Amino acid sequence: MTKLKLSGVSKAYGATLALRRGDLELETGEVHVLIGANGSGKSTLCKIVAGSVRPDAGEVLLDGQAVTVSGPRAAQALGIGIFYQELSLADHRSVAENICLPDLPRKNGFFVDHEALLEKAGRYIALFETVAGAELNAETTVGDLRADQRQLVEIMKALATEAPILIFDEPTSALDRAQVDRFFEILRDLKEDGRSIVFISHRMDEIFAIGNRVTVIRDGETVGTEAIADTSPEAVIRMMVGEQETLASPRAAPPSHEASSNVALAVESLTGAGFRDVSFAVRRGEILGLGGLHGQGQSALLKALFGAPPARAGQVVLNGQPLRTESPRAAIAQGIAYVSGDRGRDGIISGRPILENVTPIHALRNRLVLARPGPLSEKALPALKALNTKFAGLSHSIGSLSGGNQQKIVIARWLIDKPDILLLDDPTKGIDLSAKADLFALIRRLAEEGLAILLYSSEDAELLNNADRILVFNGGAVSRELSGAERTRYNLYQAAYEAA
Amino acid sequence: EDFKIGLSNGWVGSEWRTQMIEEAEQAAAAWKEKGVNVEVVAQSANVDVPGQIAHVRNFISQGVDAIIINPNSPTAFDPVFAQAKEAGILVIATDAEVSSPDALYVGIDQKGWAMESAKWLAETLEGKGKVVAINGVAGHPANEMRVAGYREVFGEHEGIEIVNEVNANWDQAQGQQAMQNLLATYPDIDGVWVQDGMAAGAWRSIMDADKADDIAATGEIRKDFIDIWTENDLNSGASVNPPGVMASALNVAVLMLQGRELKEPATAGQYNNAMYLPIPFISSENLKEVAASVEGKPGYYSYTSSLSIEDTEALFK
Amino acid sequence: MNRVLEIAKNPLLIALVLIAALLFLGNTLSPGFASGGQILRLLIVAALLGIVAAGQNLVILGGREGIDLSVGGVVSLSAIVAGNVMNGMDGGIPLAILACVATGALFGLFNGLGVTLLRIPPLVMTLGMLGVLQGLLVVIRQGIPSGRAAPALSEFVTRPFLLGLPGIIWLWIGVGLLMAFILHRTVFGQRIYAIGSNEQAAFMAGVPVRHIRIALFMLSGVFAAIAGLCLLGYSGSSFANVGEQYMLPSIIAVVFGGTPLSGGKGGYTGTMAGAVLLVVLQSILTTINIDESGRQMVFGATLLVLMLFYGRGRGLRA
Amino acid sequence: MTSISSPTRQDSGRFRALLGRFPFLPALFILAVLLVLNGIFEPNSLSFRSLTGLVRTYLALMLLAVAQTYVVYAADIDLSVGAIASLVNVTIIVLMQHLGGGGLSVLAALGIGVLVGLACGLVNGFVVAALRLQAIVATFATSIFFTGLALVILPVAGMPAPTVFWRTYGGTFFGIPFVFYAAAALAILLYLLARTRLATQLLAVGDGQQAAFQSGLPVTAIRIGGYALCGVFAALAAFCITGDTASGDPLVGAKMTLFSVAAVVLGGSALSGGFGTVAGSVIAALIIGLINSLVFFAGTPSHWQNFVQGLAILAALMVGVLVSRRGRA
Ligand SMILES: Nc1ncnc2c1ncn2[C@@H]1O[C@H](COP(=O)(O)OP(=O)(O)OP(=O)(O)O)[C@@H](O)[C@H]1O
Ligand SMILES: Nc1ncnc2c1ncn2[C@@H]1O[C@H](COP(=O)(O)OP(=O)(O)OP(=O)(O)O)[C@@H](O)[C@H]1O
Ligand SMILES: [Mg+2]
Ligand SMILES: [Mg+2]
Repeated sequence: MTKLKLSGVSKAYGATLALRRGDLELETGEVHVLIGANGSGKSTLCKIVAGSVRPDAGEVLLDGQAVTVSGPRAAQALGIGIFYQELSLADHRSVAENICLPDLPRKNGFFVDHEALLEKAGRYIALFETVAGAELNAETTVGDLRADQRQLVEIMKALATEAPILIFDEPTSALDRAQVDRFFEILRDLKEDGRSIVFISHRMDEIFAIGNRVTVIRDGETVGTEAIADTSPEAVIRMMVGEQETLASPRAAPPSHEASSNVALAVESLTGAGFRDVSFAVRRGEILGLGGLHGQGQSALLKALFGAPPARAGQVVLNGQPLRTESPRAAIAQGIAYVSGDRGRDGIISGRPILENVTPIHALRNRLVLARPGPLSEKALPALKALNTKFAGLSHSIGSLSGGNQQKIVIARWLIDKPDILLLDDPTKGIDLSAKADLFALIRRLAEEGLAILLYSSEDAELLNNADRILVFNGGAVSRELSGAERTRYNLYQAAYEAA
Repeated sequence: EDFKIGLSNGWVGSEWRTQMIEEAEQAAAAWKEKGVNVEVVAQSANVDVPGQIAHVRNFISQGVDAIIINPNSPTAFDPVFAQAKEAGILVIATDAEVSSPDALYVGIDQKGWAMESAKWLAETLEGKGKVVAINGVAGHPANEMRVAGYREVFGEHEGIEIVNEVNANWDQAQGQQAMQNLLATYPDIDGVWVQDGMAAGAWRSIMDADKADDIAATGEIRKDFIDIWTENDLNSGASVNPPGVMASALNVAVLMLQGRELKEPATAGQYNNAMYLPIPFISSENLKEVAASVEGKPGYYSYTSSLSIEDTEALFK
Repeated sequence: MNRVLEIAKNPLLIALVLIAALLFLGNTLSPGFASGGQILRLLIVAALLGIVAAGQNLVILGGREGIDLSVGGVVSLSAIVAGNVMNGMDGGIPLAILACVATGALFGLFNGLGVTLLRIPPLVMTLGMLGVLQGLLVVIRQGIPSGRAAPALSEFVTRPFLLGLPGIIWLWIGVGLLMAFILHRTVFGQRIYAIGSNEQAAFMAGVPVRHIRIALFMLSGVFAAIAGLCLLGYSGSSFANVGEQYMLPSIIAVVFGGTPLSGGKGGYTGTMAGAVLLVVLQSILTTINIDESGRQMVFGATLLVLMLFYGRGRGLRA
Repeated sequence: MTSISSPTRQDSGRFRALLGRFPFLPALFILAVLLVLNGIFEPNSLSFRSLTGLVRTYLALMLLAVAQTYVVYAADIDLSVGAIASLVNVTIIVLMQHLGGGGLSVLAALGIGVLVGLACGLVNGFVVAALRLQAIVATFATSIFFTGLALVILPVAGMPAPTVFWRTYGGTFFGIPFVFYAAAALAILLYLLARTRLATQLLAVGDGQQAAFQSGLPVTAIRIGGYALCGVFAALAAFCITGDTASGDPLVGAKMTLFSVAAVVLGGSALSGGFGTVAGSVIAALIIGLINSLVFFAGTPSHWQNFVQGLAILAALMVGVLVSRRGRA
């Protein structure tokens, strides 16, 4: 039975056509996967259903009836619950209040019924008890939680709506394996229950693990829907990218660079917030992977090398010289580059032209005083081209680009003046598959040109395919180093879960 | 004899106020020669009305013998003055009248002050002409009394028409801007009635527009204006509200604390509790003497006068 | 059609149209209002406000709820310092300029340090600083010799200087050009926008966030101080609280110029028009013969209506 | 997932947790210190009568600070609270005068006063939340409008309040001054309001409007609710002003607006919204009062007083911000 049907839904933001023709049929009791490249319009489509975006055209049918979703409240009344990709949490409120925020239990008309609040929230927190971490309880302030825990709270909040239709827009991007597994168990229960679920993820394995059907969106248009059972990852990817290009198959074990024993960066007993006593060395031309479960110190280490904030103790030697990492500014001056996966927070300068977003590092390293658009454009264009960035003009606002292209801009800014060390902190978070392939090809090329690269990725496949060696982190320390033939998924998991 | 007198000033946004406190402090020192020890404690800072009520409460806590206040509101102090009186404290308001029956007002009559200069203006214009007025803060009691004063006088002169009245909040620059706007829209005005520091601003606009010879306007009592007045031979006249009023009030307070009684009880004014001090007037006639008396003073110094101890004693039995 | 709407939403254009409309209205209500001489005099007043608003604009552009409530205090202080230093003599002008700039920069530095090192919200820091400045005014007024402006300074502000325009208008044009240059043609300007729109990202891109923010507050102090100096020239003598009237109007001029208080967007050209708009509006109200209560109600309501034209916040539903 | 923690971090963690729960603790500490200092310099200032006087005088600012806090909860600000208080002050004075000044007329006037405050709050809420104008400038504009209105109602300060009104406010019942009953009632009211859905929703909106909207909260209505609450408390503040001053003054509240903002910050609430308590603001209002008296009692020369007060308030603001931030950083 068709629970929800969208036909010909469209949405434009100013000149950007975010969604041209969104079609979707959601059955009762299915997990319906939505997949598409970055900026293909998935989130826009979800937000239209959830009422937080006003569609320009198109029709929404609920149980066969045409409805207008006039806002998030109306959506909730119609039985639609949603997990937002960018989360919708109130940082200073407690977990319980956040879970129940859409409909705080009331007492005597005006007051919050505290017992009911705790009781209701408790039910949803209990669902993730085993994987959420001890700090996550009803009274915890959400702002004190880690990214994965916050994502769990957003999941609980969506579940607490008890809505027959649940939309999950990339709910697993910050979760670790165990958390994802638990979440999928819950999804299966819900499915049994007869709920209709929309699920978005860029991780192919997840899609095939949980989905019943998959709908592919390309450039804002629904391309087609297939039963998961009748399709394959390759087929889905082909639908996503269209006919233009075939995706490079995952790289076989990358060549080892043992030969050039030219150490670029040596780290000795580095200790800081979130990691301790880390030692390693990276050679020029080498891609050193950082692996392990979430939040085991990988990101913190990379940030510390970049000076944001610096480590508390230990030594870092760059090209034989001690490295000063008191601030990103100092790190940049010494030839270190850092790309964060959290581009909204650490990367893009929103509302500013693309040009200004590409050139800040160039201006800094060359101590520029004047910002002359002509010469700067000449520097920016090759870097953007190297990444196949799609943009209309350098003077356009960066906000006019899709997430993936924004991330390319953030990476491009490091390519104008070549750094010595490239720190990649989950650089492909939220990047679509073809962009990912481009990016890793480029990274490998940079390594071959003599850069030393540190790569942290939350996706095991990425690490295994691209890193020459992998340091597995556990509890803030390196628990094992995998190199050569040891680099297998099995070893990675074993090292990661050893003490956890 | 030892007396402790509290001085309260709730606004420090003008030099006139600081001069007022200084003169009162000097007046207190002068009593020493008479063998009377007058200790003054002053609270002088920008506060709102509740903040100034707190001034009075602080004085009560300290157990002063008298409070002299330049009040931020005419009526707001009734309850707290009643408490001061209960505590046996003499309360005198100065510069702005208060409605409290428990207090005495020693200062000039603001309405009379305005009438003096309005009369000068009306006479200078020979009873006819177009006049604009630039006032202080709308709703402020002193301002409203002054407005009532000039309106009364101009009302008595058939030929005088008030074409516009604006508020420039006792701010010299705003007075200058207001005058500038008025000159543009009423190019044919004959007179300007303007108060205090705004007069300096207004005159500046008048001079900028080269109309100093065609327009008569009231002036003010700061030394820097008196200098300009003298240098440019302006057609101006100014009623004086001397910053010495608080010093006068202090002298009255000391005598009352000594148990002396006024010859004529203070019953003037709308609240029947006022004792009005004389209002000096500056016009071209006495400008030279005034200029001489402020010679060597800083630009912000206001021409002043106060009752000396002897003058004050003469008012008592 | 879209393009037309886009252009019509340009704050500069809105302000210019509104200014023209107000001048027309003013001239209808009281003939002579829009005469050349009067417009020039209004521009002098607008220039004073506009120069204060330049600093305000920079601080607001820098984001993180940037705002400078202490400008009024700095204007007053600078006018008094300048009056004291030049003491009515032309020879003292250079020294007075130096003293003013130093004063403004010093208090801007305090604001900047409080905001960056101690991370006090700018509204709070500058509000507190305003209180300190007001107190300081009382203290330093004790026993200063004189507060007269030098004749040359007054001439510069009020008399035609070049091509019939007073010097202060040329100064203002200069400030406008300087601001445009800083904001659009220097790396410093790009960095101002960068910290205004995403401070964290700017920090990660090596922008010296704190130094820039401190510089913005110092510039705000300096612009306010220059305005204080000019105000001394305008009014001829310094007096207490001369700058009080600039605190909130400088913010309104910036908002009317299309720079939202959230920062990272906007520029100074609009602010200049915003300053003129505000001054014209105020002066129309002065010339209309109604009660002050009526003037205030009309002024308040007009401000609200005008704000409807400018950068209203985005709707929650996209 | 072993967490790395040392004993000192746990201590500071406990301190943080305490501050997170009671962000007004630093303010309370400052208040205590100020009381002691006041007592040292002027023992009489701690007498029952003086303390009563302190509460009587500053109850208005406390209420105004509370009013401001509710809008700050939602990351808004209201620069018109002082003007609203003035408007309500003149409205009730004029009404009481017209209705004869009896007990019933006083009550009727107070009722209308609350409605006037509410109406002003709704106007602010409408222009800020519904019309989406920027709060600082929009409420500055409405403050000018409200002041104009107050001047229409009572063109010049004056007009006494009926005796029954201010005698009640300044009076004593069963040996306890009225203002202490009022303060107790305020405490209960604030306690109840803290448990309302609106309070939680305001804080959630302050944490992030877009997120709150997407969660299904009626953001515009909630913000208007905050302004309405603010208007009502500004009206209550006006009652206290009227009780303490026994008269009408169309400009009486003007200077209190910025003090109310200062009190909110000093009390540990974040101007960026989402975090704070009304208790802190109440304490902070007293702190501002005590700073002013302390500067005087300590014997500061008159022309230095404003400067020292300014410095002390700036310092207190800094402490308020710095310490309260540790509670949520
Ligand atoms: N608020 C907005 N304003 C302007 N453009 C927007 C806005 N939100 C999305 N877009 C644009 O709409 C297009 C579709 O965005 P959307 O977020 O739906 O993509 P998506 O499929 O969810 O991508 P991703 O996988 O990166 O999350 C993109 O080009 C994006 O830049
Ligand atoms: N460890 C950090 N991680 C993320 N953001 C930070 C960190 N430290 C500082 N920031 C952000 O950057 C801003 C400025 O940082 P900082 O003051 O260190 O730069 P700066 O002193 O101006 O630079 P420099 O010392 O190179 O001149 C801070 O206000 C804060 O918002
Ligand atoms: Mg998306
Ligand atoms: Mg994504």
